Amino acid sequence: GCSDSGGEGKGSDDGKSAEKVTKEGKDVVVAVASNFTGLDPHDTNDTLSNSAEKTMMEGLLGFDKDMKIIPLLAKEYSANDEATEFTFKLRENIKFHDGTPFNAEAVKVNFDRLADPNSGLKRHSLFAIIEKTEVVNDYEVKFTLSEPFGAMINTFAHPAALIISPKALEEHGKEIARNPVGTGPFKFVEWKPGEGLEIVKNEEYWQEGFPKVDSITFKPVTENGSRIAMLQTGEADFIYPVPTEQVEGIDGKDGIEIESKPSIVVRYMAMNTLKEPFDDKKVRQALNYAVNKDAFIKVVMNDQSSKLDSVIAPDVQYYAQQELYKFDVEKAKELLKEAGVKEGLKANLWGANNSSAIKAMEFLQQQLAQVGIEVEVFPMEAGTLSDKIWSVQEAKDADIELYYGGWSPSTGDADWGIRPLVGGEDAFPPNAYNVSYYNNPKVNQLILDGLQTADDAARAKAYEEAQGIIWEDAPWVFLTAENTIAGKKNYLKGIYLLPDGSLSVSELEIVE
Amino acid sequence: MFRFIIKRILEIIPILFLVSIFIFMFVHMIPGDPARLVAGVDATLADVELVREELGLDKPIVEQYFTYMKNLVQGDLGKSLKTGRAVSEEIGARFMPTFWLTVWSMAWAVIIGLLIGVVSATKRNKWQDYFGMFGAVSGLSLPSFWLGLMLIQLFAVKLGWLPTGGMETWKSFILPAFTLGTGVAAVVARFTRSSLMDVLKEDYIRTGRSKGLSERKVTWGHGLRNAMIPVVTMTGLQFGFLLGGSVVIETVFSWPGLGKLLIDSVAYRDYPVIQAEMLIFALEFIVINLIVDLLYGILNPQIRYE
Amino acid sequence: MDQPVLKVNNLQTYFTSDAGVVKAVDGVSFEVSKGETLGIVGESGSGKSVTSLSIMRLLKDTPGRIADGEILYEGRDLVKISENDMRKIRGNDIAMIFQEPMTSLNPVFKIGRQLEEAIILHLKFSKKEARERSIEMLTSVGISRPEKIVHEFPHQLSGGMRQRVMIAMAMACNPKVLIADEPTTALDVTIQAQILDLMRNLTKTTDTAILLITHDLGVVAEMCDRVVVMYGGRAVEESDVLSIFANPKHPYTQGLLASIPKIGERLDRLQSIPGNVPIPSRMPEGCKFAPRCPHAMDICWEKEPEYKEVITNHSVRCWLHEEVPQDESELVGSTQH
Amino acid sequence: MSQNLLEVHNIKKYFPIKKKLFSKKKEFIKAVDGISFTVKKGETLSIVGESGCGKSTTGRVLMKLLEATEGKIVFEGNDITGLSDDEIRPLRKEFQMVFQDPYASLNPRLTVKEIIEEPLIVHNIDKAKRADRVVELLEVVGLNKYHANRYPHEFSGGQRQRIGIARALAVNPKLIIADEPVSALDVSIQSQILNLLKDLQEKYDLTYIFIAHDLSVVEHISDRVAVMYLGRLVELTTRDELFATPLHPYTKALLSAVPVPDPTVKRNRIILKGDIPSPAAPPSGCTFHTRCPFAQDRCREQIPEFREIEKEHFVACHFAEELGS
Amino acid sequence: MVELKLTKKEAYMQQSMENIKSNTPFSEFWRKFKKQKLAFVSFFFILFLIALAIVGPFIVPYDIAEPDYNNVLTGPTAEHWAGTDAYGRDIFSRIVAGTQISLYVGLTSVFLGALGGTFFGLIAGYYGKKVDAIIMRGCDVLLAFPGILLAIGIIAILGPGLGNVIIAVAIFSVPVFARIVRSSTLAVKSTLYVEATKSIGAVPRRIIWKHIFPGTLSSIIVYFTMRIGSAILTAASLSFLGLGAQPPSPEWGAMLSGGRDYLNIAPHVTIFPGLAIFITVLAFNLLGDGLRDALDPKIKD
Ligand SMILES: Nc1ncnc2c1ncn2[C@@H]1O[C@H](COP(=O)(O)OP(=O)(O)OP(=O)(O)O)[C@@H](O)[C@H]1O
Ligand SMILES: Nc1ncnc2c1ncn2[C@@H]1O[C@H](COP(=O)(O)OP(=O)(O)OP(=O)(O)O)[C@@H](O)[C@H]1O
Ligand SMILES: [Mg+2]
Ligand SMILES: [Mg+2]
Repeated sequence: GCSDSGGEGKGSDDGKSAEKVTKEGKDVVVAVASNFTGLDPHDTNDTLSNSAEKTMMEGLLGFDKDMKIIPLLAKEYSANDEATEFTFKLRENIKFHDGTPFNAEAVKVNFDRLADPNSGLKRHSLFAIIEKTEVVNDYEVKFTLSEPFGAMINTFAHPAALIISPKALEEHGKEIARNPVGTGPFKFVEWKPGEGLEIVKNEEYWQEGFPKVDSITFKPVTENGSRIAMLQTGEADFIYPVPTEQVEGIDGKDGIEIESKPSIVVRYMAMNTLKEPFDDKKVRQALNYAVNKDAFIKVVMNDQSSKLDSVIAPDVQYYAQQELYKFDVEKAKELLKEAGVKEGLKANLWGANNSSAIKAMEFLQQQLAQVGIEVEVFPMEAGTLSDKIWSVQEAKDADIELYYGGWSPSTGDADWGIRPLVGGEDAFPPNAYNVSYYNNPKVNQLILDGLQTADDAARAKAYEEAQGIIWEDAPWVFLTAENTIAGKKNYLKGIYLLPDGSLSVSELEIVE
Repeated sequence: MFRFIIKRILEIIPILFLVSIFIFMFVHMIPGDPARLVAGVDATLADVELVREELGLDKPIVEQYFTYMKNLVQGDLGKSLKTGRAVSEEIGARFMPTFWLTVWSMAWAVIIGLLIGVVSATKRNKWQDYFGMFGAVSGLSLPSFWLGLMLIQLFAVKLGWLPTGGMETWKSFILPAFTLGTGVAAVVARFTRSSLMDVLKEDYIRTGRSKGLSERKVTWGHGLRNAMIPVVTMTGLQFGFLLGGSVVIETVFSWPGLGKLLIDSVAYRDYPVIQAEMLIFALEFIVINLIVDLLYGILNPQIRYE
Repeated sequence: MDQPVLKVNNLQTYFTSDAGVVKAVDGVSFEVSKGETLGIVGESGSGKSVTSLSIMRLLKDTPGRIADGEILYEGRDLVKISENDMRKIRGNDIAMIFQEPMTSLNPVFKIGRQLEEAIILHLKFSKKEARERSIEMLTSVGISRPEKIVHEFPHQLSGGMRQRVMIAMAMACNPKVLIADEPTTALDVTIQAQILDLMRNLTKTTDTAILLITHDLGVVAEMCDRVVVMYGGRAVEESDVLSIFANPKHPYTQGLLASIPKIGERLDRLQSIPGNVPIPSRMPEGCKFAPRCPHAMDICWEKEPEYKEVITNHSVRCWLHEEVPQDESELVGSTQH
Repeated sequence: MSQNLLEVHNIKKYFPIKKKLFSKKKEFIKAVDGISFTVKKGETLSIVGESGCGKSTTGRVLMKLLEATEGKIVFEGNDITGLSDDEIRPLRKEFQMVFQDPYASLNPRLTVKEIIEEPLIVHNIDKAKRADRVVELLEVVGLNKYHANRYPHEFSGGQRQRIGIARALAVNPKLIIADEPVSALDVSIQSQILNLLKDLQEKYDLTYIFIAHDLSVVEHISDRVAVMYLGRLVELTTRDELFATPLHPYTKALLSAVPVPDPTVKRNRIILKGDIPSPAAPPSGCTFHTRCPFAQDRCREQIPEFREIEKEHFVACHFAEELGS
Repeated sequence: MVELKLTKKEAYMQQSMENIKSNTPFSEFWRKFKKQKLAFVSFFFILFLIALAIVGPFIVPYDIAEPDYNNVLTGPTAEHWAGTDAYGRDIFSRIVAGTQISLYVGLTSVFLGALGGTFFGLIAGYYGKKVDAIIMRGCDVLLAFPGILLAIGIIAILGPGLGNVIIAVAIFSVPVFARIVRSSTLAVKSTLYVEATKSIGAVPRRIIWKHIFPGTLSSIIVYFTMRIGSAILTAASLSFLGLGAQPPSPEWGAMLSGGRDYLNIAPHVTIFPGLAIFITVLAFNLLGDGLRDALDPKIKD
């Protein structure tokens, strides 16, 4: 019963902008786009579930608003130069919701669980590299990696590394997914798949004064229109995502505020660099010139995103801005001519079948038509699409020509933003996501360099160089860095989306 | 009667068996690798293989089938690939919402459909008839998801009378049940009309009149009861339609039911859940038709179950 | 004879369809008195059933309407009274039995309920009294175990039993007039004999006037006091049963009598009326029987003859029995057997 | 003349009633329960009986439209009982059927020409000859060539029955089984068809099995008459014999039940009690015992033999001799 | 006098002769059908739609694929009767051009479904027994699944695209047609005229094609028309779920589905294609109703 305060939100609906609405009580309803798959951070891999997990559990490290790493359960950390050893000093006097004290032993239990190859956990791969976890003392742990991995700190900040109460782990085993116990600001109450998740305030939370609301209910609402309607009627106080199309229609009305912020999600159209004519750099560049990104942002993204000027988004670590391919049909045509591509080139474009992907693909189709490329669009249902992409064993057998996709490196690290997508042969499907079959030894080496050190400057340099080469080689048509868009009633404060698309509610409060 | 039920229940078994084979084949024919989908977008190949092993998807398909059947016979529907929960649990939570939604849709559809049908039949070729039938055919011609979206816009967003979705109070039922039931109401109305019109031509109706019964008594007493017999059969078949419709409607109204679960599980190729759900749909369909047959027998004394 | 209970005067019932107006009944007059049985015979489509439905005013739901004429029941014109008043007469004063016992009972209700309906409605009996009355009626139509039968559904009964139930239902409120539209056509001869026997006995005791519609001249001969012969929507001949059989005046009646094979009478060939049963929309202008009449004259094609009482109690609609021009009167003589 | 065209030996036709789930015992409607007779070339044998007694079923079995449950049918000396559909097909020329309901037995979607032509096509008659034959047939049954391109619904019942007869005649059959060909027709039309059938018989030397329930019609048309009751023959003899001295109580009752179209005749009716029993549960012994005014214990127990009491006069009654006198 | 007699008699005879001709089953049907006013209007509307489907793409005022990014999501105006969509394309033109696709999907899928269903229905109904049992159990199994699910699965198996949508819709029309045809087959099979045909020695093939099939035709036609409506709706639903026609095809369901995100700010993008679907399906349903009344088959479904 926290949703019946809806009436107030609608006090007057004459569309006055920035009208203030109020709310009784301190129970907040958040409408999200899909179901949680589970609440075990070690065994879930979707941002949405991660968001929920983060309300109840915390990691050693975390991200702030701008994806900068901040300490949470750890006070401080250090690493050796080879990036093989990481030591954390832990915060003291923290208790899990079930009363178990938080200490080095608890950390060890969690990471042992993650690093165990037989665990069957979905997040095991992120931590497989941990060779051993040692309890130095009650409030200090040391991790040793089997090989150098410069991006490891980001992995520790990743929601997959949230710490679960060891007692609960023992008690529930795999069932922890439905009985999450952590140190976070909220405690688990009930989760009915399909209906929603309810959490309440953790009265004994270690950060003074937080949390500031009594409870939060998450409700899965798949249909965009319905989600928005809920916000409009006040059935929900916060919704996300908000489709870009709707932003204009609801922002400032009914006490609704839209928050649209840059994210680390990139949108691109990959070209199969092993396939004619996309094996020719000129052609790939031509396509980059042929697509009007301004129009893309206007028409497809409704101005809710910015142009993508590197293979990773600005908020990702070690991002280096590149010079844009300007929209220039003539130049594109010229390049195509140089490459010997004739008018009427036919190409297939694959992508997801949700309405925004279809819209983007249709737009690309229109754009490429201007330079004489006839694109046929194949929106595919997720399973089919993944099958089409990943059932390929040999790179040369790949049918894929053009692919509209997006990527969010959930660790916020350049490595995870680059390596799986354009990291050479090792990343070819079915190993990873290199659907453009881009394989530049130089880039491969730079990626390796970046990983083999924990030295910031060295890493930055490697990634900067790599980004430059990739940009030049243009395995993708670089489209946009997407915004995260959330809608909320203007009495909410302190609730925001992180650039990785996850939700932060620890500072949530209701203001008058 | 009792025998008849037993017999029908026994008849269900081979059908369900066929259905289960069919479902299994069908589901596995759908391209898509659940291991990949469950492992998630940023999983590595090793992860995927791990998941595959964990889920038992690395075994030969025939073996998977036998395992599935073996468990099925023992009443074990398996575990969801996606959430790891027992399928029975997963479905259990979603069953009632869909059930109630279907029931309420059916309830209003039948009541309204009958009313319109009877009025149309008795006022044949008058404006009431044209109006009723035009309405009914319209109801049948509306894309239900469109109707749903429009209704949300009107009643939830513009007027604020009803919630937009979810299943909380009785109010939450109004829009989805209305949307889902529209098509059925239309079918019931049309069918009642034609059935009643046929019945009103019957000799026994004339007999009723010749006894001096009023038109109302003849229509509602003698006519409708007989007209109901085919209507009931047809209504049973409409349940299938409702179940199918619920897939779309539940998406529009964020209904925490089976239809939405199905869409989700198809997206994840969550085989055990899809299989179980389809099995439930099939079972439901069969059971409802059994009930319809029983009702048919109650309405029609000429059928005796032997 | 007493004052007639039911008197039909120049009844005309028309059906309107997109093909035009069909004069299904076009000038039928007759009367029945208490205790009398009047037979109506005629070919199929000659308007017998429509006549009976018109009397009961059951044409609702058909495109038919009574265009003209009067139906006097105890002096009241049934054509003019309100539907409500008519409803009080139906089943109460005038009852009807239909041809198809198989379909004339509602299959979903028990026999008892269907019987009681009219009793409760007209005689204002309580449910219990109505049940008693039903059982009494069932007994009187020769049904054994009536207490059981009231709990059965129509389909559990044989055709003969159902027709008995129909008769019981019709007689339940002691009607003054019973219209029986081919009550035995669907039944076997041995069962027909039972039913006719029953009707005879029943009406003898209650003095009910019967309108017996049939196309079986055998039934007419056995049951009726007087006979109306219909052809093409018109009454063409009416007389008492003996004179109709002994001295038929209309060529149609003559042909009809000649064309039925009779037991014990062996002819090599049967007499027959040539041509076909007339289709209402293709009726000739003059006498409707002219196309099939062996004696058709010019005038028969031109003008319809009047329905006239040529001898006492014997009316005919035929030019042969009008005063016709001299030269053709020979023809008349030659046709008389 | 005395050559037997058709011999029927003890044929039975049982229709299974839908099986019950748990009972092994099958139940049957004994529509025809062991009847035997012979039909001589050129004669008319009538089968009379009340509704449901199995007349049509007999006709269908003889036509091989239904497979007999038991018994033997010999046509022109050949046993046709066990023949398969394919084997019987060419033989079908020899025997044809005229149906009771002239409304239902003609396909409403075909023209008269197509209907009459069909047997010719089926039996591979030359296309050229077919058209002439159709006209010829139409004229034979009293219609004309103008009728050829019309549809059945445009005809009256009598005319339709003529079309049905024309179709049956198309392939020059030897035997025609007429299943109540006139009972759906109006009295005034009935005699036309009866006359036509008689004429055709003379002209083409046809043999008829004439199924009817109307004794007066039967008397008019038959040479011999078989009376059927609940799937069995109860009496079979020449027409004259049957109408003059019926032996079986059922035949007697039947004869007396026919209303006579003569108001001056007053008869002593034998009115039978009760209804015709269901063929699904026929009474034991003599099936007529439930309604027979003379029934004795023996009748309840013992099935009477169908025996030849006098020459050409078969009766199935234990007491035929006593009752006959 | 004599002359008059002849004329009167002749007139009658002549009249009966005249009545003879022209009363074919078709003219009978047409006469009844003309009385169904709504259906009659729908019939002409559908003819109009068919015409539009043929010439539509050539007569539309705007190029249906040509975007105009400066003119997106404008509401209905004099230039753009139904407004423009997210790419600035003229919605009216797209709806007109889309007629072809919707009709094509509706007609072909139902035609294929009817073809298969009729075949199985005839076989099952005529031969009965085991054949019947097998076919009908198969149909039961198919019917036990909600149609849209089956379609989702089939599309998932076959891949996206209009052709596969047609196949999907066709496949789940098969059992329904099979049922209907089977039940009319059973009815027709038991008629006296089929028995008569058997008795003259016709082979099953002839009986089925010459007698039974025409007898079931009216049910098939009626159901065919009604089913077109639901096929169009199903195709639209599939588009709504992202499984339908490929962009930039102006399939109505796809248009509607693409517009639903703009419901707040540009309702016309959704409303007009929705109306187009509604009116078309309505027309087919009304036509089906009228046909049923004129042909009078009893469809128990
Ligand atoms: N509901 C109706 N609609 C149109 N015409 C009708 C209707 N009922 C009867 N008729 C016409 O009235 C004429 C007389 O029909 P009616 O039923 O009275 O004949 P009938 O003498 O009872 O024949 P039968 O012996 O076949 O019962 C018929 O030819 C028919 O054309
Ligand atoms: N196909 C069938 N299946 C089951 N029972 C049948 C079938 N055909 C006939 N019967 C039954 O067999 C019995 C004899 O039927 P049949 O049609 O031979 O009677 P009939 O003497 O021709 O009667 P009628 O005078 O009514 O035509 C009836 O009880 C009937 O119900
Ligand atoms: Mg009548
Ligand atoms: Mg018969």
